[in-house]
Amino acid sequence: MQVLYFAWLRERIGVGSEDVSPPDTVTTVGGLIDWLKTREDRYAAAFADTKSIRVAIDQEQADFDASIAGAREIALFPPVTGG
Amino acid sequence: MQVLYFAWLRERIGVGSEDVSPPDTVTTVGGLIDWLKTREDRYAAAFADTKSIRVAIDQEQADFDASIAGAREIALFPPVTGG
Amino acid sequence: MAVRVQEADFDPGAELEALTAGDTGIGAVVSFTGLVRGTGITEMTLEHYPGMTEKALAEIEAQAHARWPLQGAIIIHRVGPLAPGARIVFVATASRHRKAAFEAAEYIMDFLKTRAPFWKKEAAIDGTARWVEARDTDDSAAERWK
Amino acid sequence: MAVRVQEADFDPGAELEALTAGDTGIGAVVSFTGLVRGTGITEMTLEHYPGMTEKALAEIEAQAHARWPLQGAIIIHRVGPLAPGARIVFVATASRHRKAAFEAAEYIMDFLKTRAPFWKKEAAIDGTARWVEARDTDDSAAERWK
Repeated sequence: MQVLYFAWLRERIGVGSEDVSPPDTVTTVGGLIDWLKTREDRYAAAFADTKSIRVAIDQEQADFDASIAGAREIALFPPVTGG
Repeated sequence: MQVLYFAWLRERIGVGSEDVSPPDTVTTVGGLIDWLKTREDRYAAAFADTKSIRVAIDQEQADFDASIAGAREIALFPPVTGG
Repeated sequence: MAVRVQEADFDPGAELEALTAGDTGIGAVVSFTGLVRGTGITEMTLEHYPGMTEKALAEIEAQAHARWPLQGAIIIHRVGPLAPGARIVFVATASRHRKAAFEAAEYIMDFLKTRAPFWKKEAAIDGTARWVEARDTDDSAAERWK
Repeated sequence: MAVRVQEADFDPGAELEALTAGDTGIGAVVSFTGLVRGTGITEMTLEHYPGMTEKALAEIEAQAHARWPLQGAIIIHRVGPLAPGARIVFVATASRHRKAAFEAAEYIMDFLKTRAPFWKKEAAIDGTARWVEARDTDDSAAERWK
């Protein structure tokens, strides 16, 4: 699946998007983030404070306990500040 | 003193403004209207429903019991409908 | 004094531009434009009380400035005959944040509707004419700011 | 769909004109324009989530239409680098009466601020850069419509 990062999350992780293949044991957004944190220090640092992370699955807002089964595109980003 | 009429009050009375000299016994806006009503039928008809009449004394909103002593300009009109 | 009463039309875009020109402390601009609704009418005529109108609008604008931190505000109201679709009134407010700009614009409109001496007369397509009656909802809208 | 996300500036006057053109049932038009406040900054850069942004704005606009009797609405949001004083966002709503137009414009702005995937980065005059933090007051502003 495609994972997208925006704003300071993108800057800290160093890429705007990447293809990832988490193991089958990863079933939720929260699980995906925990798995990403184990990959490299920059992920662990970027996701240190999950209270500041928002999620969209296939471009719809979602929660950390939402299922990622069948998702094509999962976006992780800070709280939005447009307008 | 000058008395001004606006909107349908102006149309019913037939003039937009006139100089009037009420007797000394007329001391309030309400008294002025009662006195005007005694002058001619068109005034009695125009002022038949005083709930629909608003007042300004020297261009400031006022009540029926406001004193007209020293007033230069008394305006009588229906509730406003601008905007 | 950013208050104008005029027969001529106005340009909302130019008014918005002028309101914010040169002040980069402004973050939010709210505008209200009132138009002549054309349902069943051929013309709307606006009568007003020259002198008192300008004073009433200036006082409403001053009260908005006293109540919210505004960098600017403008009130324009047309008088005379107006066709369906024509602009009648324009109010715009500028502030650092949107809440103040929105509230001040609504406040100005609520008091303009209930305090400024304007009267509307409609000419209907059947040839009759009638003075528009004041709406109780306008009074209650103004009451909420007390 | 009256939703646009673009780098280019826009013309509020022309947008207002287009929103009301040919519809004489409209009595009230409210607009909100958001500007880059220049206090201490040299530039503001807007990042967004292409695809989701347009969907989120279209959904906010549809919800406003469902909630108020609107004859029209438009949402324009710029992205990319913006100078102090530049326009960022424009929202306009058209209705028969002012209450619906005001409320719908505020509703759209409240949800745009909390739901649309935009992020602001400020370049300060001292050479540093920082991502603007979300404000709790924006969340509570959106909560009031529940």
